Amino acid sequence: MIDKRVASLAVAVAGVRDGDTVLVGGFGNSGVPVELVHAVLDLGVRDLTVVTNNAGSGETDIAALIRERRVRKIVCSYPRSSGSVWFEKLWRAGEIELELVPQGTLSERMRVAGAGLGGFFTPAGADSPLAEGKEVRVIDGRRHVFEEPLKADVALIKADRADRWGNLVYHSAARNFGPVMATAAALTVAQVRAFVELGELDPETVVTPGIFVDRVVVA
Amino acid sequence: MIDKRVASLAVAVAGVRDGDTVLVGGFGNSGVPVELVHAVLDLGVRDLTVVTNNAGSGETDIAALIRERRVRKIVCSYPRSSGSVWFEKLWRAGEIELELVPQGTLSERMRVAGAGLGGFFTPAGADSPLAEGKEVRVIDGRRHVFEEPLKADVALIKADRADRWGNLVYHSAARNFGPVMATAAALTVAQVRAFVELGELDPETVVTPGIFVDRVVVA
Amino acid sequence: MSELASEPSAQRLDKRQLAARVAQDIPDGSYVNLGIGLPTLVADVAPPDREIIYHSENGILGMGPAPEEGTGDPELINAGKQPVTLLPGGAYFHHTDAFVMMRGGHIDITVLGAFQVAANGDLANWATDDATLPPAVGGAMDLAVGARRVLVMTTHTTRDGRPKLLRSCTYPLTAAGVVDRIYTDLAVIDVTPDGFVVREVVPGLSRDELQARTGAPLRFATDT
Amino acid sequence: MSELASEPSAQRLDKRQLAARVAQDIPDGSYVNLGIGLPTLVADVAPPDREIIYHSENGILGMGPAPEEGTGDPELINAGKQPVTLLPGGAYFHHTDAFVMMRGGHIDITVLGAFQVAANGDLANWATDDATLPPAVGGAMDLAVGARRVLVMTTHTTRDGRPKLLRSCTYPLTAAGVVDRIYTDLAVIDVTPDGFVVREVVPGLSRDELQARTGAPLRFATDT
Repeated sequence: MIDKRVASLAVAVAGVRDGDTVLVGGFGNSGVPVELVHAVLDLGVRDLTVVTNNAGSGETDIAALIRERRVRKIVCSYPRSSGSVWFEKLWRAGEIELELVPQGTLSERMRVAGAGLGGFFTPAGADSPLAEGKEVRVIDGRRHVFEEPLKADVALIKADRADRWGNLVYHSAARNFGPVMATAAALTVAQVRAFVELGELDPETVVTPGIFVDRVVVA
Repeated sequence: MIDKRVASLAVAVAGVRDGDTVLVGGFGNSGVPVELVHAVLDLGVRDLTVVTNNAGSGETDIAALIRERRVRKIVCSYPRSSGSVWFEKLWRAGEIELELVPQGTLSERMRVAGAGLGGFFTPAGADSPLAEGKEVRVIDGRRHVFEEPLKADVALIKADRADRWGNLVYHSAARNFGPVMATAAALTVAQVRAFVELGELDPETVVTPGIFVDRVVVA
Repeated sequence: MSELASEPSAQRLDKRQLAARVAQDIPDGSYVNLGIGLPTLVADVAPPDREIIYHSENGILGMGPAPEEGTGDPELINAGKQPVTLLPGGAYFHHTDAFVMMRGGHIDITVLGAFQVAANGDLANWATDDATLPPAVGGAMDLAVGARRVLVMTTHTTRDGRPKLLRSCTYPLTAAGVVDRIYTDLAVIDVTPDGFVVREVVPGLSRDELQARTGAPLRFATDT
Repeated sequence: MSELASEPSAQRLDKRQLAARVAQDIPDGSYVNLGIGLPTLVADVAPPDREIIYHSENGILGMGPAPEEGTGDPELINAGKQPVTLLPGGAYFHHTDAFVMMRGGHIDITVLGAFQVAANGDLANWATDDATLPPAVGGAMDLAVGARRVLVMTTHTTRDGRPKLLRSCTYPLTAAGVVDRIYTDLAVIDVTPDGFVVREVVPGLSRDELQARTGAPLRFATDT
């Protein structure tokens, strides 16, 4: 029998290791799997590459991981915000590496990783310094840059409800990166508000089918 | 005020022209926009390039378009079925061109067209004769073939319900190619079972947001 | 399968037995895509105590058996265009997402039919050399490159007795080096870096008789 | 906007007036993405008789105004991370789909802020030459290349009085040749194959005065 529900946050993140690439859902403070990130913090793992849209703010979740020097490198589109104090501090000190990726490219690189594709050409960023060192090709009269799949060891995401097969539905704009990150990691863990019985989620409205999800935990 | 509802099938397909590339939803007999295809047949347009998974069966819809010599070329993954009599007849006579595309590649080529990307590398078909004449690149130790966006003039799809903004929900496996085709055409027309008032569709469960849809008609 | 008429002692598997033999190797909890034709039988004979989630390329996870006559949803069909049902916990999604699952390594096991399989794992299952038929490929190439484990289910030889397991395929490839294991009416054979390795043979068929029906050298697991 | 203190007769637009001028050019029924900062104001002053569907990169179509204090959904925010609401007919979707809309030519109009705009339509709005700030790009590049019409909304000059409209950008580009029209506190200016063409100037500002604040030659539409 399939049962992806786990009883604790500690079990949910078991197996995350030093050096892992970890996708973390969320956009600003919307949809961030705060409790899962704290569980990873508690694991004590280091040298993480964290892929997420923003670089954390304040003292919690991603910012806490950065503050505690667990993050070797961050891959994101917008690391700068009023509260991104810890990222900026370590970045200025040269203690954290930044790979800046246009937001649509970030999302699409994870998608092609999850889709088993080898990469894609996008016009976004092709005229900018972010294309330096990358293959540029003129397609249909427009410059495009080649972008590679971005595959991860772990994805931590936040959804609203889950069943034991791992089917997920989300809540409003907290959906953001969750569905694509779920496809791109070897281990996908979702924290949810509540579990529901198998069959309670309308099959027409499941957003992330359970095939992309390995563990679900209530938090 | 936005109102994408139209009163008749004739109005729904107005503007389809000789030589157009037309995406037609459906997989087997599931999700085929039969009435819209018949409305295009009634228009009398010729030299169409039809992109669809199968090549029609029996005497209706796509098969009828083929029988009436309206289709110059068909782009599909599986043109052969027990009922694909008209396609096979014209294909043997050299009267219709076939571009065979692996099913996942067919779907993805429309997706990248709708997504404003310049193309992608896929391992599907890279070891087969379907890769002949195309760029092949070894990525991560595996052969990949470069595939181009497939953009169209018109998409004809079938959904279950629509509102005046063009938001769509589908019915069971009739969803198939509808959502991706809606993104890839200059003019997207959906036939639906019923109209609903704006706000009746749960925003969490809209499958095709209205931004991808130009006209909806009940059929 | 008239090719076996000359070996009456060989207890070759019929279609249902072959399907059951494949099903035996599909673990509880697997995500499985069954190719059209013969492989579809696997779902009918899978052990009832295993929870297996069947995927269909047209946007279904959690496919159930055929509906009772007259009760089906006409839009709810499998890849072979036959009516099916949806189990509790199932989900619908669009075609592009269905192929994310197939090509992206999310399907644990696919069971495919074959025209030919080569000793290096090359698979030919979409086109023959018959130029009078239009070519058709469907989702076979995406599945073959993308599923974690590719099982082939086929008669050991063609209707006119020619081997389907070969040194190299003569028909156009579906994908190169992808097949993990082959289940035929005569044997279960792994594709290994050393070529075909036979795991099981039906009772009443000698090694030499199996080799005679096979177009590439066979090794036998019990020898190693 | 202290740079205008020396021209007391120029009736420069304040932020709200500038937003209203932009809104005037957004037709009924448009799909619109407003960049963070100044452009967000456009939604607040759009003519109420027009139905405009606002898109946000984090997966929203049909965004409505900010919620009343204390009533908002904390997860429902716009690209600038401010609380918003959803109108009837709105929809949620995931990030990848949001960028299909942005990059794929489905957004009719985007209104973006700018550090610099060149006479050939080049846009620089994501990075300056300040190396003490980490770079940040967000969705600007996808929007700039993908929206059907790119409008820039900005002060005509920097805080210290340097022109933002230039012969060519000195800051790193967001995208080349994408800007269609520029709305500033002093003028409305089209980007054409012949460079900048002024459509409107605020009352009290002469052509020479506008040219003096602009880093590239201006032509005037009323001359053509």
